[in-house]
Amino acid sequence: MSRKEHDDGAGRSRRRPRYSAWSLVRHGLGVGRDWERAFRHHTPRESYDVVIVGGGVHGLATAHYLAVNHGITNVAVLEKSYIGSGGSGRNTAILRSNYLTPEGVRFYDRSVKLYEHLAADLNFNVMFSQRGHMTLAHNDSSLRTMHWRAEVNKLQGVDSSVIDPPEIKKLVPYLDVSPSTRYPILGALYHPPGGIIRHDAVVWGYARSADAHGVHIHQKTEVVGIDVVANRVTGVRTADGRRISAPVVVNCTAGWSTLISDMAGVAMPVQTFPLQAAVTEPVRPFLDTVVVSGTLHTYVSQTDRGELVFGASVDPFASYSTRGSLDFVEGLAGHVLELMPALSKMRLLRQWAGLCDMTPDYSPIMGLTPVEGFYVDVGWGTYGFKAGPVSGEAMAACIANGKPPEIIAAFGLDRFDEGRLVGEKGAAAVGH
Amino acid sequence: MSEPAAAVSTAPPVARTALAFPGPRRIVDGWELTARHATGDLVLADLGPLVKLTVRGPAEGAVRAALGTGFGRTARHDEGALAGALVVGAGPGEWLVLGPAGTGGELLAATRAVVADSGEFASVVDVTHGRALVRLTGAAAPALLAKVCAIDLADRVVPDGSAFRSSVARVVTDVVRDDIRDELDDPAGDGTARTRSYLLHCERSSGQYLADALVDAGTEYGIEVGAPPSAR
Amino acid sequence: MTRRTVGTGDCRLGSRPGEVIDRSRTLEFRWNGAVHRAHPGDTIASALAAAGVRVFSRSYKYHRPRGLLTADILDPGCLLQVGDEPNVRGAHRLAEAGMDVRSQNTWPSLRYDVKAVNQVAGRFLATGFYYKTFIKPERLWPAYERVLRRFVHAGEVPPDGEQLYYDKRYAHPDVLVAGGGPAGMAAAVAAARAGATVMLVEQEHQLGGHLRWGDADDLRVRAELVAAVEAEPGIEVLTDSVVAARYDDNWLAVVQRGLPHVAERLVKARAGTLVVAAGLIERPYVFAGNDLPGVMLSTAVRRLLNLYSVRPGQRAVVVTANPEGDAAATDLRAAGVDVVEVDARHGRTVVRAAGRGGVEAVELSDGSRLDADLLVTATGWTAPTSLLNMSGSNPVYRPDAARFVPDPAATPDTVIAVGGIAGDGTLEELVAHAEAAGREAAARALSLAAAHARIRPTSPGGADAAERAPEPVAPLGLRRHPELFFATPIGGFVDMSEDVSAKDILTAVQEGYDSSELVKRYTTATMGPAQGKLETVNTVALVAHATGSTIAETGATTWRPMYTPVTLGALAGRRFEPVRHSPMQPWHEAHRAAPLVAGQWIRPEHYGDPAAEVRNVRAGVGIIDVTPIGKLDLQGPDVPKLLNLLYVNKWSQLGVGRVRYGVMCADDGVVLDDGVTGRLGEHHYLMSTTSSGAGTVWEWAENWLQTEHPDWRVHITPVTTAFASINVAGPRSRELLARLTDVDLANEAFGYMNVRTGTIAGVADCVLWRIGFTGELSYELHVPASYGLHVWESLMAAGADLGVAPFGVEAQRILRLEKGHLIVGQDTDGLTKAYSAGLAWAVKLDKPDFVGKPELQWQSEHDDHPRLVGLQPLDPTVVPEEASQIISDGGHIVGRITSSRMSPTLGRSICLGQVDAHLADAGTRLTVRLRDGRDTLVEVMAEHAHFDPEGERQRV
Amino acid sequence: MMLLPCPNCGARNVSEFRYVGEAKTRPDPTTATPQEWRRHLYLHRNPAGWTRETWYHGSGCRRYFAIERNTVDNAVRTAGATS
Repeated sequence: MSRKEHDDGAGRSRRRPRYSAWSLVRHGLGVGRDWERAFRHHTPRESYDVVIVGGGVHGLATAHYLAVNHGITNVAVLEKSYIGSGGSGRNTAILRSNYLTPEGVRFYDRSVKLYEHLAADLNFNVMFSQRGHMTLAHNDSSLRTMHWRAEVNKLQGVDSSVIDPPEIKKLVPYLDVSPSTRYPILGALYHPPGGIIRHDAVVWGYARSADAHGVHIHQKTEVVGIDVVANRVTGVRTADGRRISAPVVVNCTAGWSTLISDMAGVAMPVQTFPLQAAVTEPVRPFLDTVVVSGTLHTYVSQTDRGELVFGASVDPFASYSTRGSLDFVEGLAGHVLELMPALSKMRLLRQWAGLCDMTPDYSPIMGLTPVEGFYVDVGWGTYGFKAGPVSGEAMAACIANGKPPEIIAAFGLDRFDEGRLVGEKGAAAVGH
Repeated sequence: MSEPAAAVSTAPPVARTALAFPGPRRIVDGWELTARHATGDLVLADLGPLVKLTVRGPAEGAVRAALGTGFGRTARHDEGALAGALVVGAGPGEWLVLGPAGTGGELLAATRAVVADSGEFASVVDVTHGRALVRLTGAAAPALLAKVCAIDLADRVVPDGSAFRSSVARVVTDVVRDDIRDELDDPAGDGTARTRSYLLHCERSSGQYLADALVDAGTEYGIEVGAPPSAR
Repeated sequence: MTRRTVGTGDCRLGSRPGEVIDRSRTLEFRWNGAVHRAHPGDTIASALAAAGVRVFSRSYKYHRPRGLLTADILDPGCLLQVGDEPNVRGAHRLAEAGMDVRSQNTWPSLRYDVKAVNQVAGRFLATGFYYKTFIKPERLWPAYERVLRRFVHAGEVPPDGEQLYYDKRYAHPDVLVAGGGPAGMAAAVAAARAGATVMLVEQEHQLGGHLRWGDADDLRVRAELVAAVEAEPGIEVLTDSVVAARYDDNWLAVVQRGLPHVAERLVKARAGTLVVAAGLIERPYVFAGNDLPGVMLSTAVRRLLNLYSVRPGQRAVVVTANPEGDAAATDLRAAGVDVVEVDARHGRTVVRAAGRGGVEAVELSDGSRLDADLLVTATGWTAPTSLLNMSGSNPVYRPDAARFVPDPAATPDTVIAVGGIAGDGTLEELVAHAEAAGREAAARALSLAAAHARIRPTSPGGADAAERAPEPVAPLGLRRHPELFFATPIGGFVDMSEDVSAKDILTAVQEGYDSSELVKRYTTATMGPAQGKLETVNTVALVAHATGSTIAETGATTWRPMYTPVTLGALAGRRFEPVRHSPMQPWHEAHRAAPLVAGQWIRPEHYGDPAAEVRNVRAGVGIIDVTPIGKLDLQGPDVPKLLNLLYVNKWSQLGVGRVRYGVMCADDGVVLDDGVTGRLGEHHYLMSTTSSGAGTVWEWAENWLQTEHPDWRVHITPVTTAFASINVAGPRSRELLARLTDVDLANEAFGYMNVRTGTIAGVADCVLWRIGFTGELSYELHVPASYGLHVWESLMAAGADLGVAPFGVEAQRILRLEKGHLIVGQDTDGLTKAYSAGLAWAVKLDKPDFVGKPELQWQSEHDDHPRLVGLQPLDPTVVPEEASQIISDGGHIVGRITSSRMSPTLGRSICLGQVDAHLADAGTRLTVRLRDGRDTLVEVMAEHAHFDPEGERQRV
Repeated sequence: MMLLPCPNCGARNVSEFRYVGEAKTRPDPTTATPQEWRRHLYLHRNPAGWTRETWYHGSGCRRYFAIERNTVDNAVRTAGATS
């Protein structure tokens, strides 16, 4: 990846002091200046080359790669709240690439590869912990699906295999692998490159880099309208009454993707569902692997702070409410204790919810739309965070070249009209 | 119809309800049941052998009139074609007719006749063998049910003679409030002394699980499993 | 470690009027190995404090010694390990005999903690240091991470901890009052007197709130209110319990503790009205050294003095900005403590506490320095508005009162705030307001109950109460309070649990993390066990200071459930996981069938040797329990219309006594289910579905009937378990069955794909279908379920000489694969349309409509869809595992094996598989990648069936 | 947990019901073009606000019915039986 120097004379970009242990020591000793702002405030310009709606990992990564890979820096990211306030800050930060379809595996594998070097690329430690990812199978048919995924993964060069209960027990001693449980563990899909990451850090790292390359990040700037003239995007309008003109507008939102697309007159095969998550108080580390059970709708990992982070499948009905439910935490706790009975005295600290835009085939919608200049990077279901870097890279290429790159060719909006759905739905409903 | 090719004699048929509790069992009128007698204040009794019919028809009309009740309420028929039957309004246009064990043929015929006479599009299905039926009796019954059922069982919501369908320990169950008149222990002497009692009716294969869940929830109230305190 | 016994201590005062300890009894527990004494009623912390213990823990990042700050459940310095339970709130949990209490995450001891070296390194561990270091070299990050994980600050859960019994129940109070202080009690009594049923929930061990540690008047009022509560039979009181969360429509999670035989009980309460009476939380003050043991809030001091009769220090400085702080000074003096009062209402305040391991001296803003071992602050209050947040109401900041208060306009009518959360006043005013609120809460709840009763069929008599519009409750006023959050913006800790300092907040803002949410995420302030109840307002004040905006503009972060952390055990409770059994289950268990969990059903997978079971069916006769097969009773003249709509094939011509196989698709053409349906009478049909599809198909059919065709005269009754279903299969099945039934089984009388009813083994009303999933002559018997075991045993007895044997699901899978029958969901997936499944023969596009028709029409006109084909490996000993991928020369995936087995009948491996259209012709050879990485060749067959493709065996 | 007003049974916990989806009209299968058909299958209005939708009371009366629900705050109002 080439890191270009941007200096357009207008002072838009700048060299940023690098983060390192040495910089920390200098600051600790009071030597040198205060820390610089990681991202700055700007007055919005009247026009940009590209306006990105949504300041989450997708929008910010798209901005970063537009600048870094394509030299396109006259870019604004418009975020209605604070950066990372949507799905990027509400997910359970699990990364993996052990998908079911070849196109899915290729795509997410590229994402994991980008994540592996993201800290160095962004000079920001995103704390990617490749501790391994395990999906439990409790019945024949899910075990068969695990084998299916493993075989597809292997053919794509992704490290993934099905392991048996003794191996599972060795990796996660707290799991009850006895055959007499209500949901016996018959095997698991084990995926060593999977793991967890500090999700906020990914957002901040991309924001800091995009900002350094001259991208304007406007927080608390809500888009309320998209102007389309003769089937061409001409700009956006914001809640504070501004009109910002741009020949390219990219919808990088999650939870609101239909609302934004509706502004451009593009209907979306998307339905929005809350996805809940919860975290416990910390305990001493005992769980080194991400554990997922599709049958029990549960996934669990332990952060470096010692907290257990839980998630499940999306709520049973469509909604934009993020208030959460007791049903969710009751079911979650029951299922976690089904898997790991020793945890009954741990305490649940907090629950929250994010919004997921579900598509009919559980695959995203990326690329061009019938409205010229209006691009979408939406429909991420429960997989959006995993795809942040590769989506940014691919969307940047798509915008720079005016056509989708091969890696996202299967994910076009037109596939629904043409009946070419992607087969990711064949996997278990919970595939985290 | 031709003669069977080589008929062999088999033991007389024995019917089993959905429930099997540990301990001695006995056969009563062709049904194998627990031989335990419950004497405590909170009793779970297996009423599996009762005849159970579902009737479907217009929610309002001749069928409803003949059955004597609508959705959410019950009617006990003391006379007439359905004498001895308890009719439960199980759903809009859906009834559950419960009759004494062994009356299957007559009750089915009588109910079919009621339906036929109505001139309405209605149907009757015998689900005697397809459902589990238990009776939970005792003052602590509502407290027990409050552990497994989200419906408010207060008198103002579920009075005697009413019925609803909901989830009980995650099994879809018809719950019928059918208090038992205490003829021997009736201080006022006017027939008002009653003991709380509920019928619970669910799909057969979940019956044992449901009964186990009730017994578990009732342990702190001293629940006993056995023959019903008042035969019905 | 030396074992010594510590008395109840040097710091225990003489008996006091409001104390909650029982001095007549003493119990012993262990603290870091040493035996301590406590009185019943003591918390762990109060018992230790009475013994002079000041340090209870070490802090998260810097391992600084920490003591009591709030002396209640929120205390960040007093999280302890009790036996196998981590993170116990030592200032709330009552001491019990035999408890093994330890400080958490200290090594080698609480006193000499090696990681305290972090204090020296602290200046380099400033906010965000994780993000700025360990970036390169990348390969070392995993090692760094392991070190980081060693620094986790918490208790531990052993893998073999004691399993406790947790319980749940539902409750339906008209009014639920969260908080049992004076306002909560007054509201509860008023609501009960107005005819409402009330649940009153108090987190602490006694009712009374702050009155408990008040003066004689407070204690008198408390006694009166408690007596009034106890006199109301309509009030259920739960102490040591907490309303952990409020969800939509006043669905409340109440965790009840202190019960006999039950560790905890989750009460799920649907309340008509929620009265929030959570009181006020005293806010810590931020200054240098504010985390030293010996720095306490005024409420902590008064709890220790007046509830537990513990003297918290000898020489105290009391920084007070309110009457409660003044009262703390008075209480301290009365307990014989030297007290210097610093009146913060007049600009004087503390800027630093100094000392090693505890407060030794205090520096004030005027530059003076006082020797002290106790520094008490009373600088303001935080309204714990969590339950109101969860109701959709965000609090608003009032600078005159120096706190966030609820916004009544944004609060739903079903929620009312009373007491300190709602505002200020004299005790009389607070009680009067709460009484008015309690009456209104009752009126609203009874009105709501009346509205519900109107549409509820069980209570046809209608409601006893009238519906009425909510009336407002006159609001409480607010008392002026100076805005006191931090002494200087660079000294002290904002979040003690997370070791976040004031300076960290300023640094974060300076770096661009300049909103409350970003600061929270960047610094982790407010993310610890107290979830911001102590920390949020000070954090917001610092952010406002750093950004040059007001606290109101900056705004607080959102409080989410749980109000107080809740154990997973309580949330899980008794787990309801329904399982289903067939009537023959006792026989299967007695004959050691291997259980197979199939959804809710537990089924016999095999009885020891599935291959032998297969051979027995092919050669003689076997019986299998297929009770879980879905069965729907269909009645009415319009049943054929429904069948024609749901199935892709035609049903109009099905005669009475006939059965037919049918396939259902969804409206996108994807195969949904399959099964046979038989016509029992003129208007009477029995439909069968797959076992897993039984519920789905029933609801699916009802959906079409109820929403699209309500005029069709069809009644559907699910009868899956009304019948025990037994398949009798094999060339000798007729011979066996003939011994038990009055039905004429001759081929001419009862041919293939016919249905009869009759008596089997003396059981009347049995349904016999002559069909076969196994490919053999076979009869599927549907027996009234109560007699299932009888018929099964009769078959086994009657067929003993024929070699009848049971077979399980595994043998059936092999038999059907030999016959090439597909299994929906295994040989098809979520995108497989009918033509891809090889079901072209069944699809009748000349029907005017059926579910899925437009997509199937499309598929029939396009030839590019994958195909389900029979496959045989060239090497008959190789069984390509199910899910093995079929690959092209270039390594691309062109299909997969969906089913495979070694066929005991053919002595070779057989498969079904999905392959791309151009590779589906018979004779095509394909490469399969096996699990071990080897490749093997398979050949596409002309038929799905590997055995008896003409189907002659089932027609005999 | 929100309450859902079943027109037959009264207010019940939402966990007793199955969400079916936005109320949609099935196009005439004999005349719909493939594109029209797929838009019927796949497109949703998905509004942030009031929407008319179908639910099934699986643990109660086992009837399908329509309600109007605000997807922002889950407020519900009755819309009568589906017909």
